[in-house]
Order: sequence, then C-alpha cells, then structure tokens
Amino acid sequence: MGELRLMKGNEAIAEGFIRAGVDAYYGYPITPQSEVMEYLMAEKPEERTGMVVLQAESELAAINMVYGAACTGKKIVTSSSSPGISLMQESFSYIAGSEVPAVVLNVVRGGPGLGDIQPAQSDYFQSTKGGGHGDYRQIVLAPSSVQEMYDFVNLAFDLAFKYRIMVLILSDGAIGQMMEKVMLDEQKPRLTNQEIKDRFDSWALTGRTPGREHNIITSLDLDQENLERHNFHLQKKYKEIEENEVILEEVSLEDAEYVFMAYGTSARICHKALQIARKEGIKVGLLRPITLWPFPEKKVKELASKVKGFLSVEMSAGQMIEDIRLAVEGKTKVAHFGRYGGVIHSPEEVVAALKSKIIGG
Amino acid sequence: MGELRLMKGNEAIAEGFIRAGVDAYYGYPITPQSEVMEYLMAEKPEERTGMVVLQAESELAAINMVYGAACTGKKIVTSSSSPGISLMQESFSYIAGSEVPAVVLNVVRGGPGLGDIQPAQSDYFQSTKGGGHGDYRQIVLAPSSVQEMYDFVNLAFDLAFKYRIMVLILSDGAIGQMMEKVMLDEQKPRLTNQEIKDRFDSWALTGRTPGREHNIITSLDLDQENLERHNFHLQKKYKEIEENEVILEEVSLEDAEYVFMAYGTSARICHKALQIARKEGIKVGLLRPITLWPFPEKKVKELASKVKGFLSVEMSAGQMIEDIRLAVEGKTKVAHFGRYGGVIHSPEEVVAALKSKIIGG
Amino acid sequence: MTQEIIIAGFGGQGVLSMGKIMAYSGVMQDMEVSWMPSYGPEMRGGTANVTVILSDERISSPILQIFDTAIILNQQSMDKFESKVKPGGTLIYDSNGITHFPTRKDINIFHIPAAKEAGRMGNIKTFNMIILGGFLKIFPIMKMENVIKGLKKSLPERHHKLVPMNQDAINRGMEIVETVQTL
Amino acid sequence: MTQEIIIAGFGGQGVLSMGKIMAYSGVMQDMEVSWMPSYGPEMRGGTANVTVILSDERISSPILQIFDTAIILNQQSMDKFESKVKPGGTLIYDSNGITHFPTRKDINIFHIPAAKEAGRMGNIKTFNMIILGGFLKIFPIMKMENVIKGLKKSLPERHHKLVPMNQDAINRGMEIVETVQTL
Amino acid sequence: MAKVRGAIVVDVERCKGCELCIGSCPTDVLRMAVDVNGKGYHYAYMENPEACTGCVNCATVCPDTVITVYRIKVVD
Amino acid sequence: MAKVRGAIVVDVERCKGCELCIGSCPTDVLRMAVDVNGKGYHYAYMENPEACTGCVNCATVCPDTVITVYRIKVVD
Amino acid sequence: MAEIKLEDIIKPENLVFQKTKLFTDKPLSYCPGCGHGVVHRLILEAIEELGIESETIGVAPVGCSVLAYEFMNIDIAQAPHGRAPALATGIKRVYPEKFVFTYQGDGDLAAIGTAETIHACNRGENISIFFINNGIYGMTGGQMAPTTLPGMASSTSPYGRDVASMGHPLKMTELVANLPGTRFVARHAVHTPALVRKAKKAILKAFENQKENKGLSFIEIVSNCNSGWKMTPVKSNQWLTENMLEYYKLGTLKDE
Amino acid sequence: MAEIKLEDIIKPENLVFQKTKLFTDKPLSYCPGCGHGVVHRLILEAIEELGIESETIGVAPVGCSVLAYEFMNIDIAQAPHGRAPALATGIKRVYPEKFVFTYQGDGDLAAIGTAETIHACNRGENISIFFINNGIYGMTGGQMAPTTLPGMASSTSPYGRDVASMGHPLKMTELVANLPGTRFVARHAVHTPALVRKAKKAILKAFENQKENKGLSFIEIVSNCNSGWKMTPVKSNQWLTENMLEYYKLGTLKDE
Ligand SMILES: Cc1ncc(C[n+]2csc(CCOP(=O)(O)OP(=O)(O)O)c2C)c(N)n1
Ligand SMILES: Cc1ncc(C[n+]2csc(CCOP(=O)(O)OP(=O)(O)O)c2C)c(N)n1
Ligand code: SF4
Ligand code: SF4
Ligand code: SF4
Ligand code: SF4
Ligand code: SF4
Ligand code: SF4
Ligand SMILES: [Mg+2]
Ligand SMILES: [Mg+2]
Repeated sequence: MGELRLMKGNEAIAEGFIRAGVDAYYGYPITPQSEVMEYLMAEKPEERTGMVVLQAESELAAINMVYGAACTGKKIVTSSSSPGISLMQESFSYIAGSEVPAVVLNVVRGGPGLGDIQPAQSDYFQSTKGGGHGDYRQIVLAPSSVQEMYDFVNLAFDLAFKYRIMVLILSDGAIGQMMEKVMLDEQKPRLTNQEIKDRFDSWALTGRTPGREHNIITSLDLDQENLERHNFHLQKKYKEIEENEVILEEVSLEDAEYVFMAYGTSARICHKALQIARKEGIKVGLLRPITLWPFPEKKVKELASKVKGFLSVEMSAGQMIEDIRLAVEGKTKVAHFGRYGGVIHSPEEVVAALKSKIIGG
Repeated sequence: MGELRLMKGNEAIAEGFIRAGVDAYYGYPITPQSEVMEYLMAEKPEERTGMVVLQAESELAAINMVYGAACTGKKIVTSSSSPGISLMQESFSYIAGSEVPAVVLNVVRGGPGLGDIQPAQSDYFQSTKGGGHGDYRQIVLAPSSVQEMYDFVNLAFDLAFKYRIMVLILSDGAIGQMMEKVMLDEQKPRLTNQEIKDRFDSWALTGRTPGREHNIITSLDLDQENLERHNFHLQKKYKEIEENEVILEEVSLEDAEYVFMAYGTSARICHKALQIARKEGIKVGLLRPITLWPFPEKKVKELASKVKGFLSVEMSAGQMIEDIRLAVEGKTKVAHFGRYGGVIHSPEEVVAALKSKIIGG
Repeated sequence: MTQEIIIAGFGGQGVLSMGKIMAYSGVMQDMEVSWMPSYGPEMRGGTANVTVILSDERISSPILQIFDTAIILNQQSMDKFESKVKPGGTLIYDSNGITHFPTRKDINIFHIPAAKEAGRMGNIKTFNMIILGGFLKIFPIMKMENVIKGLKKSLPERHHKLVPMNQDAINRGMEIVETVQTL
Repeated sequence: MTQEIIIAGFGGQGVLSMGKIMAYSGVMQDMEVSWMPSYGPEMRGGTANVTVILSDERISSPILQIFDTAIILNQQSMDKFESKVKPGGTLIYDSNGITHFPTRKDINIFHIPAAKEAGRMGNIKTFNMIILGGFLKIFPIMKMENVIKGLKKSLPERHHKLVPMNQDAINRGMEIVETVQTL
Repeated sequence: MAKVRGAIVVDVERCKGCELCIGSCPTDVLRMAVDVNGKGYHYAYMENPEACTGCVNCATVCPDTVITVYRIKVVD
Repeated sequence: MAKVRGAIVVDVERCKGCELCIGSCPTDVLRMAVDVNGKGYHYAYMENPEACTGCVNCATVCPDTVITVYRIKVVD
Repeated sequence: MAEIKLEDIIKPENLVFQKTKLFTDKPLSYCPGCGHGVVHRLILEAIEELGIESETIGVAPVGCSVLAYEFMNIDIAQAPHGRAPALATGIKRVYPEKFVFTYQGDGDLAAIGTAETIHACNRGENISIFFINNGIYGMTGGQMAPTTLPGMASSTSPYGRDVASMGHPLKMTELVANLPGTRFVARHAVHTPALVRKAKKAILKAFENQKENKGLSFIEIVSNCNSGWKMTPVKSNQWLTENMLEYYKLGTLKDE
Repeated sequence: MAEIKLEDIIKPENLVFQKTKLFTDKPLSYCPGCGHGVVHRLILEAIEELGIESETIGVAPVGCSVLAYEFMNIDIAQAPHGRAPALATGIKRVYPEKFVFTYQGDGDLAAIGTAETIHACNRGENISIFFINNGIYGMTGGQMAPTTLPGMASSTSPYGRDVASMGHPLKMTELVANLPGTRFVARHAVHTPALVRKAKKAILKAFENQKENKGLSFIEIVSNCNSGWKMTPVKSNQWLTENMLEYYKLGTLKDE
C-alpha cells in the first residue's frame, strides 16, 4: 500500500503536509529548510488536495498567517530555521495563550545570530522552556530520520488538536538536507468546512453559527484574577500532557550501566557510538526522547537509580543536560558532550567522551 | 551631594540613563513601561547631555537601532515589556553572537500572549536561558526597588562593556509603576568620540582609523569549524562571568532553616513574609539573586546542605525553581509558590506556602 | 508605624496628586513611602486610584489587597473598596455623588464634605487638599511643615504661589472632617 | 557491508545526481542509504559534493569527516578530500583538470578518464555514468538491474528513453577504469 | 401639509456625556442633564421635544449608540 | 593626428569567466581563453591587443574588477 | 393641530433608528466621544444589512479597540500588534468565501504593522481593512504615532512633533493606493452625521467588494482621541476638522 | 608609425583604471557575472574619491552580499535580515558626522524589511540606501522576491509568478519617492559601461547629500542573478534589459 521514495527530510515533511490533509502552509525562505516550500510549490498542492501554499513577506507575517488560519479550526503549518523561529516568539506566546492548534517546523542551524547554515541543536532551550514571554509550553517533537520527518506530521496535528496547543517539530540541517528511504502512506482527505464546524464549533472561528455565541480567539484578559485562572487552566493542561504524552525510544537499556541521552541527529550518532562501545564491552544504552517537551522525566528518574551515569550528547553547548539533571537530582553522574556551531560529533568522539567524562571521570 | 526624589521606577531608570551618560535610547511604547521614553522626551536629554532619544516604528526597529549604534562603542539602551521583548529575540541572539555591549530593560507584565499589563515574573526562562536561537547568554539584573532601577544602569553598562555582552534589566510592572524615594548621583559625562576611539578602537565601528584594519561586527561564520571556535570563546566568557559576577542579597541566612528564594517584587514580599514567619518562630532566611544569570549557584549549593528546604517564590508558574533545583541536586526540599498572570502574592500567602509545602510538606 | 492607604475616585479629582503629596510629605519626614497608581485601561472608565504606603520600615509590596485606610471619592470606589478596609481600619469619604453609604460596623468612618466646601471656597481644585486635611486631622502622622514641603516638591516651581491657598484648604479640611462612626 | 562515499567536483558534472542514482540503486537492493549534499554558499564557488552511504545497517550520521571511498572530479576536491580517505580506502578520480595527482600510499587509487571518454562518446552528459560504471567495477556491491531501476527512479518519466544510453556509459566506465595503485 | 415629529430615547445609564449629539441636532432639541448617571456622567435629554423631527442625526454621531429614534408623520 | 593605444591586464586567477567584458569592448579586443585558471574558469584575454583604445569599458563592467587598464597617446 | 404626546411617537411601529443587534450587551469601553464606537457601529450595521453575520470573521488589533471582540457579536480573533493583515490573509486564504476584515489603529497599522499592511495590500488579498487614524497611540496613553501631525504634542513628543527629527506624518492610505493590489481606497471621517453616512456607504462597499471577489478595500477613518489629545470630545472634533482634515484629505483615492 | 609594444603601454604612468584600494584582498564570493561586484566597486570608488573611508560606516544585509564586510575595507556591521535601515538609523543618530549607508537586496529591503525601509525613509534619516534589485532571493537559492516579475519562474514560483495569488511586483523605489522624508531617489543599472558610469554618479551624489545634511538618498540598482535566473551572465543581462527594465524604469524619481 505504501510508496517507497528516496527523499530529503525537507521534502518528506512537505509531502507529509500534503498527505496529512493540511489546509495551508505559510512560510518564508531560509536555509536549510527552503526545500519545504519549494517542494510544495512544485507539487501544486492546490490541485492535489486544495491545500493553500503562500510565501509570506517575512517569518513574522508567516506565523501570523498561521495564527489567523489556525483560529478557524483548519490544519495549518509553517517552517523556518533558527533566526526565523526567533522572530516568531511573540506569536508563539499568543498561540499558547489563546490555545490555538498549530504546527511549526524548525530545521535548526548553527547560532547564535546569523551563525551558519549547518546542523545544530542549540535551540533546545528556546523550544522547550519557551523563547517567548509568559508561562507557556509547546509540545516539541524531535525526528531523527527522514521517515520520522514524514511520520511526525500526523502525530503533530493529532496532538495539536487534542490539546489545542502548538507543536514544534525540532529537526536540524542534517535531517532536513539528507535523503533517505521513506515509506509514504495514503492521502488523508482534508476536512470539509462542515466537518470542521461539526468538530470545532465550540471554539473555532468559522463564522458565528446561528444559535451559538460568537467565538473569540484572544490571549488578552485585562483582569489579572481572570488571567491567573486562565494560567491555572493552561498549567493543568501542561501537567496532563506531561503525564500522558511522553514518547521515547530505548536502545539496549535493559542491561545498561551507562546511558547516552540524545535526540535527532545526535541520537543517530549515539546509536553508532553505542555499537562501538558495546564492542569494547562497555554496557551503554541509548535513551532517545522523541518528545523533548514533555521530557521523559520518569524514565530518566527510573534509570538514575540504576545506572552509573548519563552522557547528554547534543549539538549544542549543553541544554538538554539541564532537564536530565533536573530528573536525576544528583543520583548519578551526568555529563555533557557536544560539538556545536554546525559541527557534528563523530561516534568515536562520543565513545571517548563517555570514557573520559563518565566512566573515568 | 546626592539628590533625593520621589519617582516611578520607570522614571528613575530613565533619569539613570541620562545621568549614566547614555548616548542613545531607542524605544517603542508599551505598558507598563511607556513612562521611560515619555520621561526622556520631556527631559530634553539632547539639551542636558546630548543624548539621543528616538521613537522607533516597532520593537524590532528599536532593538536594531540599538544593535547598530552599539556597534560603534557608544552606550545604547532600549526598554520594552514582555511581548515587545519577545519580538527582539532574534536580535538578542545577534547581539550575543557578535559580542556587542548593550542594555535592555524589560518591565515584565502578565502573559502569555497579550496577557495583561499587571506585574509578573514569567519571563525568567526567556531571559536566563535564551529566548533566541543558539547557545548564548545575557547577564540579567533584577532590581527590586526604584533605587535599584536607577542604580543598576551604571552596573549594567559596566558589565556590558567589560564583557561585550547584552545586559537585561528584568523589572516588572510594580517596580516600574510605583514611586519610591530615590537618591540620584551626579551626572556622568558622555564619552567623547575621541575617548571612544581610544578605548574601543580594537573592535568598535568608529570609521576605519588610518593604520588599523577595518572593524567588522558580525555574527556570521559560514565555516562551521570557525563558528564552533567562536562558540568555545563565548562559552569561556560565560564561564568567566558565572565565576566572577554573581550578585546577591542575603537576609537572615545565618541561622536559617528554610530559605525563601525570590527576586524583584517577589523578594520584597518575601522580606515581609520573613518578618511574619520569624515572629512565629520559624527560622527562615531570604536569598535574593540580583543577577539571575549568572545564577548564585554556589550559594544555593552551600545552603542546600545546611537548610531544610527552599521555597522559590515567583510571580510565575515556576521558572527560577529549575535553577534552584539544578543547584540543590536533591540535597534538600525545593518547592515553588507563586501567583501569576499579573497577580502578586501576599506575605501571608507566602508564609502559609512555606508551612504547607516545605515545613509540613 | 505603617499606614496603608487607598485613595479612589474619578480621574480629575486629584486622586493621584493627593497621593503624591502624602508620599512626598512622608519623604520629608524621613519615612519610607511607596505610591502605586492603578494603571491601564480601567483609567479609560474614568476612575483613578492610588495606593500610598507610609512606614518606618522597608515597604514590601506596593500593591495591596486590603488597607488600613480607604479614602473614597465616588460610588464606584465605595462599591469596590469598602470591603477592603481592615477590621479596625478607617474609611474616609465625601458624600458628594455617594448613593450607598458605608455600612460596615467594624471600622472607623469619617465624612469630609470636601466638594461642597471647595465650591464654597470658590476653587474646586482645592478639593483634594481639603480631603488631605481631613486625613491629617484623623492621622496626625506628619507635621504640617513637612506636608508643605511635600506639597512644594510635588508642584512645579511656577505653581508655588498656590501653596498658601492649598494650605488654607488643608486647614479647612481639618476643621470640617466629621466622625460618622468610630469603633 | 557499509560504504561511505564522497563524490566531489564542479557543479554541472552531475555529482549530485550520480549520488542519487547510487542511493536509489541501494534502495532497490534493499540497503539502507543516505545522501547528503554539501549545501549553502560554497555552492556559489561552483563546487558540489555529496556524501552517499550504502549499508546493511541503520546509518548514523549522514555527514562524515572521513570516507571509505572518495570520487574526485576536480583539483579543488582533490586538495580537500585526498587526505580524508580512510587508510586502506579508495580514491577514484578523473585526471581531466587535475594538476596535482594523489600521492597517498596507504589507499587504493583508480583513474577513470571519463571526461575524455564522454567526449568521445559524443555526449558529455554521460560523464557521471561513466564514473559510476568505474565505481561499480571496483565495488560490485549492486546488481546492474538494481542500478538500472535506481536510474529509472531518479529520472523523470519523460527521460526514461535515455536509460539505454546511460547503461552504455556505465558499461564503458567499467571497461576503462584503471588501477593506478593498489595496496 | 404633512409634517414630521420625532422623539428619541436615551439609554441614560450608557450615555457618557460626550455632548456630541447636542451639536448635531439641527433643531436644538438636546441638552445635558444637570444630574449624573451611575457612572457619574451628565446625560443627554430632550429639552425641546416638540422640535425633534426624528432626523436621526444625534443617534448617528453618538459613539455609544445610546439613542433610539422614533418618527411619525403628522398631517397638519 | 593624435591617437590612443590601450592595454589591459587581466588578473587571470580572479577572472570568473563571465564573459561580460567581451561584449562591452567597442573594438572587439577580448576573447575567452581555452585554458582554465585554478578555479576552472576560462578567463578573458586580449585577442586583438592593437585594437584596444584603453576605453575602460571592459573594466567598468567586470564584476570582479580583475581588469586593469593602461592608455597612452601616440602621435601618428 | 392635535397635541402629540411623546408616548404617541415612541412606539415600535415608529422606530427609525436603533442599535444594531450585532452589538453584544457589553457597554463600549471607549472614552466619552471616542470615534471607535461609531466605526464599530457602522461595521456591524453593514454586516447586518448584508446579512453576513454568520459568514464574517473579524480581526481585532492591539490598541484601544483590542476589545472590539467584546462588543462585536461575530466570530473574531485578536491579533498581535500590527499583524492583523497577516491573520486576515491566513484566514481568507483558507476560507475564501467568508468575509474577513481587520480593524486597526494608526499605531498598529502604520507603525509596527507597516510591512504586513503593505504586503497584504500588494498581494491584493480579498479582504477589508478598516483603519482608524486618530493621530496618536490611544491605548498606551497618547504617544506619538506615525500619523501625528507636525507640531502636535503627545506624551512622546511633549514639545510637539518635530518633523526634522521625527519625520513627517505618514499617509499610509496614499501609499497603498499606489499599489496595484488595492481595489478601493478611501478616507472618511465620522464626526458629523453627513460624514457618518458617507463612511457607512464606503464600509458597505468594502464588504460588497469581497463578495464580488474584487480584492482589497482599504478604508481610513480619520477619528479623534479625546484622551490622547487632551480635549473635550466637542473640541476634539473641531480640532480634527481644522487640523487633521487639512493633512488627511477626505475622499475616494481609488475605486477600480 | 613606430610599433608600440604592450610593455610600452603597461606602465604605472599610463594607468587609467585599477581596482580601488578600498577593496580588501579577498576575492569576491559572488557567482560569475553577478552585479553585486560592480555595485560594491562603485560604492568603494565613491568613498575613495570623497576621501571619507575613515568616516564611513556601512551596514551589510542578509543576502548574497552578507559578506560585503569581507570585501569592503571600511568599518561595517552585518544586520539581521531586513533591519539594515534600523541599524543605520541607530548609527547615524549617534554619529551624525559619519557617512552611513546600507546595502540591501530586494528580499531584504522589500520583503522582511519593508517597515524599516519605509520608516527610515519617512523620518528622512540622513543616510544612503543602496538597494540591489535582482528580482529574486539569490542567497537562499532563487526563491520569489516581492520584486519578481509577473510570470517569472523561481524556486517558489516554479510555474511563474501568478499575480492573482502572489501579487504584483512591488516597486519600493516608487513608494519611497512618495514620502516627504526622501531627498534623492533614483533607479539605475550596471550592466553596460554607460549605465555603470551613471550609477556611479548617483552613488557619489548619495554620499554628498549626507555631507550636506540633505537627508535620505535611495538608489535602486536593477541587477542580475545568473544563478537564480538560471541563465549565463550574458543572457541574464540581455533578459534584464528586455524584461526587468520594462517594469523597473531607470531614471531619477526625485531630486530635491
Ligand atoms: C508588540 C507590542 N508592542 C507594543 C504594544 C503596546 N501597544 C498597545 S496598543 C499600542 C498602540 C495603539 O495605538 P493605535 O494603534 O493608534 O490604536 P488606538 O489606541 O489609538 O486606537 C501599543 C504601542 C503591544 N501591545 N505589543
Ligand atoms: C530572519 C531571516 N529570515 C530568512 C533568512 C534567509 N535569507 C537569507 S538571505 C535571504 C534573501 C536574500 O535575497 P535578497 O535580499 O534579494 O538578496 P540577494 O541574495 O538576492 O542579493 C533570505 C530569505 C535569514 N537569514 N534570516
Ligand atoms: S432626531 Fe434629529 S431632531 Fe431629534 S433630537 Fe435627534 S438630532 Fe435632534
Ligand atoms: S452622543 Fe451619546 S453618549 Fe454622547 S452625550 Fe449624546 S447620548 Fe450621550
Ligand atoms: S579598454 Fe576598452 S578597448 Fe580596451 S579591451 Fe577594454 S573595452 Fe576593449
Ligand atoms: S568581466 Fe571580468 S570576470 Fe568576467 S570574463 Fe571579463 S575579466 Fe573575467
Ligand atoms: S484613549 Fe483615545 S482612542 Fe482610546 S478610547 Fe480614549 S479617546 Fe478613544
Ligand atoms: S546567487 Fe545571484 S545574486 Fe547571489 S551571487 Fe549568485 S548571481 Fe549574484
Ligand atoms: Mg491611534
Ligand atoms: Mg535579490
């Protein structure tokens, strides 16, 4: 039934958007993810499914087109890379505050500033703690293969609509630019306007249906007591997500004495490092968070009392390590190893770091 | 010598800008900090010191005017409140990457989104972990009185120039809007162009002085190995700041069995809560970080092995508590108490929370 | 000594500047003071209020839920703040425009017919100084000389000629304040 | 089996599409594959390179520092990649435009005079297929039928008529590849 | 000859006393009340009701739409 | 009658072979070399040097400013 | 002539004007005399008259009219400051058959939102933009706007707008009229009954244009800000006539 | 007539044209035939001729010319995408006696940077804006720009720009010429010797205007993008003449 293709990660996710029945993509070019919009434009999705693809004048405009369209109960998406994502932070905070479902892809590149265009994982804090203002969260999915770029589109929209929340797919330049095999599934039909009314008329802006109250999408509440209540509601929702939606991959953790913790491209490299280390007789496992938020805190806690140490392997100066340490609470060793600014560590370096920082450290 | 005035926090810091010899303020109105620019405009600082004050077309423009002017070795500042600060995140990352000294004031209001205009402390993550992309840091100062709004201007610029880094003054609507006594000191003269050349000609854009290389301010390095080296350099600088620049206030910690940890307006309330609790015989102290980054990790670690618990009191759903927990590493109890969305806790509530969450919890 | 005061009325009644004069008087008397206006769009509705704290100690929050003293200058503020006076505290009001009079029994209540008096004195602008006088009669926590200093500090130089008139109004307020009920 | 290959030359030599055909052939043979182009402004300089990994196992990083095999098609790439071949690995090059020939003694070196041959065959566009043929001769890791399938997959339908010509070129490459030095 | 007579109803509690209706009335019908409403605003009322032609001008400029207008034709 | 003679020097290694100079020369002096430089580009050279008047056109349009121009007056 | 009593006139059958049912019950939060109220009414009346209340989606700005959603009984989103045209674009593209409008102040539309305004106009989005120009930032306390008149005092130009350092007032309406993407561009005012009636027609037309797929309609309303200008409503409207309308000439700039 | 050898001509004393010393030693990173190189040279020549190299501060954009700072031997800052006019404003206001310019592509200036461009122009900042319009996003691989011509293919308009859904090409130069804040607004090109010479004059004048405190000069240069357009340089320039210049007419739009 499926269709096997060789695709770039950026192309696979674009095809994923079409097949998931996404209603609109609004975006602005930036390396290393410009292929997303290019692929969509070439595919004429308006002919394939009626999907809208529009190039905005900036990332700010793009995310606000997303915000507007997402208010209507449709499936809406944008994509960008680090600097462009930074520009969207005010709007992410609005989307969180007004509880609108939306999906955003960040194909991370080296920073800070203009940086370079090579793969990096240095937007972890921004993604998981909130780069915008206020107490809010967004679900963060970290694909580590082209297949997952494709697969996570449906996952992301399911979560986005289940919780009326923004879902950020946090990829990087390597996964965006590389080609791998990808198995495509069937086209999902886009919801009709009537189906949207049937499902989301309690909140979505579809035009005030006769007989119902007008729907309002806003993040404003000038009465601080009300705003606090709204925040309590948000926090409750976040707690629920933390309890129910953690996704992770475990590799050789059963007998592990040490744990590599890594996501995305780093996790792939740790996979190889694991093989090398195991060959040398080092019992190391890999815990790959697929949801970065909610973070697999319970699993880490559980492992913390069993293993001799965690190595947080990140293409950054050390960001996810804070979440690991928060879960470990001093119960075992935690160290960071990473290359950054667009450099990717080799599996051998990772093994060496495990030896020096955890086993020998 | 000093001059005693009754001023709003927003006015005091504006007067501080003038007296610190700031060269330019670029800003955009937003409640609850619009008085900063209004005060400056009314004071005709161009007549008082030659300081430039310009209303920009947006926060994005304002921060980029700051970025440009700060490239020249002059003392430049902007101010805004939460949503406006979110819009500046891309530029903060540029400023960090290109190592330009600049000072930004955030008078925090309730979020997320448009939220309300009442005081809040929910931008802690954004400020201390980096709301922009890439591995970077900025120094964060948290004043808790109108006097400190004024005093921290010089402190901020000293640090900004010492490390060529952005310093964020993280205030809130209460401190911005309230009037208190403030002792003003003498006018510092603005540096002349020649003085700037003498001090900063190694990096600042002052026009290529005959005989030197041209100066370039950029955050771009397309070679990832170079960009990584640049990042190593940044990380080294950050480590240095973490070691040398922590500022904190201690209240009754000598014999404390419990610690309130709070900054800004929350710290004022904890001060009162401390008195109430002490009257009841509860030995509680207050640790007030004045630098939120660098965070007083050592002090917390030191206390962690002595006290029975920390209560992180924040006008947020719990953000600083992560830094406390990272330092405490499970050695003692840590709990959060806060009101948010623009609501401020009362001292009585704080005492009650101490009892229920730490002492009895 | 700590006095936590809310002053609430219409914009234009001089609520904010009365608070400012109080605060400045406190400064002149070497007290700790804070002055915190309500801000934001409720101003649009025409109401204005300010929290003034005068104290011998460091002041914690400038924003309060309950108050030692409420000075109430219109019905909306009466509705909002009567219940926010601490038991044993004080409520001061001007009956002009008040339709529902205060009913609490556990607080001290005073009336100052300041609007009427200001009208009689021929200068509606002294209204807030009359109120201030009444307050100072009830709470003689600040010396008149310090109040005058505070007044001068809070007025622009060119308005200093108005000080005597304001002083008269303060004195008048001290005379006309009347006890409605004391605990 | 894992083959980690870098193909590097000028833009226009068909570097990326040669990599793509290799990768697609791998897919047809049920291997794991990855194809990772260098991207970004260095493309502006006119160079192009792609890393292709063919393996029986899950592939970790698509970006590598060192390679089993380097296929080098201009001098710049020779300068950059000769040193990046693993000891015992393989370097394949076309001498056209090469001024400094490879000097390493710890790797296997092959020469394919593909540009000349493509010229002689009258179709410069087959250049990259000739190179591919040479590679396949050295590493017969994929069956020809799978290569042809891969070729078809990577060509748009309307170009399928060019398949026989490309197949000829691959065969020609297999014939003309010459050993320069083997370990 | 046919003549028109109008009348307006002011939603007193919602009037904000801006006085814009006053100047818009071609027949000088309206005045501001000396009394204030619950919000403390003087409100508009018909001082010369007979002069009202129901022309709707006042309601047209009223920013808070607190004026409702009625009109009848009267045969002279 | 005074006449001018010109000559150009191409910084061969920096020429990118764009050929824009060729068309800009009013006297058809320039051609692209069959050889390539270190970057693989064919570079411009004076095929008809006598025709060069030193008019600077070629240097004016060269995006990489790789052409230097010389000129002398010759008395016929 | 028989004497006619008020009760004879004030009867349902004699009703000639009442508040449109598309207003919610909430009293408007605007200052006394603020033009926002009139424009709200005209938009709602237009929607009611066209019978499109269940087909309309509004976008409210940041500004005094941020609470427009409280008063307009239609589906409506509140946009981040300046971004309303982007939201409207996003909505209209996925719901081309709906009526989509933005309601924006001069700070919102002509300062921070300049790019979004220009580009929505340039793309010719089939939406209506209602632009309330009161020459000031009302909501935040009367700061200078791009539209503030030369010499006019505001809280950030307390000595008057100095064009040499602060620039000239920006005429966004003239700018967007120059773009081929706009279809109907007009400037109106609402401080006299006659002007209100004209403005109403333009607003109706803006919605009708959407129905006919004609593209973008851009209606500026020159309005007052009594609080920001520190004048009574009556004085404000006088000042508006004498000063604002000198600079911002009323009329239709484009109707294709 | 004696035969003249090349060596007789190629002597320092006969030099009539050489590369300005304000170029650094780094070879330009642009594609063969790209107009960016010519504009770089003209700007540097103008600075050299005016002798203001130690008084000039440049602002480079994001775009192919992001590396302008590598090639121009003057003090220079690299701006976030679209924000160069804000940086330049910031700099000029604190150094009014310096010469400050921005160098920006059409994506940078006319898309993401629209607000900053319009407002710097409207305030009449005393700076020079050099705007290289090649109708495409060069650096990121040839995506559609606001300036892309109708029907023109790009990687995000692979079937040609469809004005109905993507809007008309935006003429920023015409827009800013309408603003009272701009002083000198002109459109040039650099693909023939004569045009280069004219462009040079305009660039010189832009800097001279700063010296005389005349306010903002805005010079558009219609240029090519061989890579984005997928044509040889020679073809590109031909296409430019036949298509771009039809839409973007050369000339001085404003000189006050
Ligand atoms: C990003 C951001 N910046 C600034 C503000 C503060 N702000 C709120 S409304 C406003 C301007 C209001 O002026 P205008 O658009 O003219 O509307 P008016 O109130 O005059 O109707 C500003 C600057 C904000 N909410 N968000
Ligand atoms: C915030 C942000 N968004 C997007 C980009 C990606 N980007 C880099 S250059 C560019 C456009 C370049 O086009 P143009 O300004 O026309 O310059 P050209 O390369 O054509 O000279 C874009 C979108 C970026 N670097 N930063
Ligand atoms: S309806 Fe016309 S005549 Fe009657 S009160 Fe109103 S404006 Fe005056
Ligand atoms: S216009 Fe309306 S709100 Fe204003 S005074 Fe008249 S009735 Fe009252
Ligand atoms: S200087 Fe003039 S004549 Fe000589 S080669 Fe160049 S263009 Fe031709
Ligand atoms: S114009 Fe310059 S770069 Fe192009 S071919 Fe001529 S000399 Fe070479
Ligand atoms: S502040 Fe101005 S714009 Fe806002 S409601 Fe009041 S009068 Fe209207
Ligand atoms: S991509 Fe286009 S604009 Fe960029 S250097 Fe190449 S030709 Fe020039
Ligand atoms: Mg306004
Ligand atoms: Mg371009």
